[in-house]
Amino acid sequence: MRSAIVSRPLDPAALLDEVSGISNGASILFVGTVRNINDGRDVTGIDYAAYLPMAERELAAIVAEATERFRTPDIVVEHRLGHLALLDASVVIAVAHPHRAAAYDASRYIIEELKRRVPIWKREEYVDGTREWVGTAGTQKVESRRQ
Amino acid sequence: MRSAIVSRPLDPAALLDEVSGISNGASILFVGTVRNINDGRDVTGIDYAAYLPMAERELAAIVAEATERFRTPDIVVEHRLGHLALLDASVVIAVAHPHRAAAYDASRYIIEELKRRVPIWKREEYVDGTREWVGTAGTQKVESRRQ
Amino acid sequence: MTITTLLFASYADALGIESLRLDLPEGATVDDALEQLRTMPGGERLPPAPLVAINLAYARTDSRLSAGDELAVIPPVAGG
Amino acid sequence: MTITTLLFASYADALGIESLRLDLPEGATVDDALEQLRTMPGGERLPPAPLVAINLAYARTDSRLSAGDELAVIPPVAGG
Repeated sequence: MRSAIVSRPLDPAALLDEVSGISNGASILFVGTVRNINDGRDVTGIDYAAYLPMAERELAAIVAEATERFRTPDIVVEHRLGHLALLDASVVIAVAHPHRAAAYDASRYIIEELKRRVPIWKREEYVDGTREWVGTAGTQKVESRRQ
Repeated sequence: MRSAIVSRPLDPAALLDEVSGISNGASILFVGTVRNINDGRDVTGIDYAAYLPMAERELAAIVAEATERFRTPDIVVEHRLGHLALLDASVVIAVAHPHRAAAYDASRYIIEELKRRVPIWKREEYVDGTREWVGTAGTQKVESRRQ
Repeated sequence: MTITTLLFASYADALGIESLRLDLPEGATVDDALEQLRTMPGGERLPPAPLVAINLAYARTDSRLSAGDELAVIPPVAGG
Repeated sequence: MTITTLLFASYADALGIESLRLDLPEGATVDDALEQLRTMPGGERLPPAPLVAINLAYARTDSRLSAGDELAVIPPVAGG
């Protein structure tokens, strides 16, 4: 069981190796990547920012919950911060379990809770050069006073 | 969209790369591996056998169904045959999709249908040196006339 | 007419054979073929209603066979 | 008493600041702190009931603050 918020590229295959073991029959890897369209707008990249100590704490709590709820210690989650280009992985969730149903459920639990609770934000960059913070309730068009 | 039944080691990371693309926000990799205990017995390895032309056909049909049902062409499935040791991957399912919910659902659909329909069988080897074909309705203790 | 019959995994072990030709009367069904298999040594180990496929597609056991068909008798599958 | 207040993402952009100290009367609540933030330039852009955390844990806006607390005003999260 491990979670981390990092500023380097993620390595999905390494996380898959980290959770695999002879008592596990199923491994699920979730990889979230930067895609070129969101809400109909052409995206060229994303900056991820976090309230780091709280994000680390919430993410660790979610992984601990999943470990207990789905009865496997073999869970590793990493989320990346900073500037990501198209195709870059922003989050990787690796879960291994003796049985596949619990592996899928644990993986899904973690990504849903992560998106609900972990204080991380993303600012999308668009082809026209503009940037906007994205919220779960749609893009927030807050005019910046710092520009 | 691609599926294959092969007799070489599987490469999960390569399949993940194969499905990823800039229009996909989520990739799910399912890896089924040989584990050391099944139905309470100590397993040391598994031989996988298939009715190859039909297995290829059923697997291709399942992938085509998933492609249509979950609206993504980015699905690759490989199943391995022959002798597998503990930790070896027997099946890898890679799915990428703009949205994570459909990616999870497609992955799950494929493994469940594969286990239900694709004519592949496995003979487990146990620590005491015995071997038995395993069925979904429990191990079939058929005495071999060929031994 | 003659059909090819394939046996796999535990069924192949039970009958000691993986492939054989069966001679059946015209209009014979899968059930007729299974009945013939059950008269062979080990054939009594086949279940009452096994899964079958004709020419690579799952079929019912009351399906009619044609000359040259490939009939596969399929044990419970266990892929994945 | 003095507390530290942290702003992030769109909220930090709105007020033009990421971290500030607020002086509040003893017994003040998160709502009192938010009211003070709203008097600052750009503070009117904060929503009526934003998510908040006290000392790294989500809290209600009627929670009482203590001297030295770290209050974070948290925009809708968008990780993953």
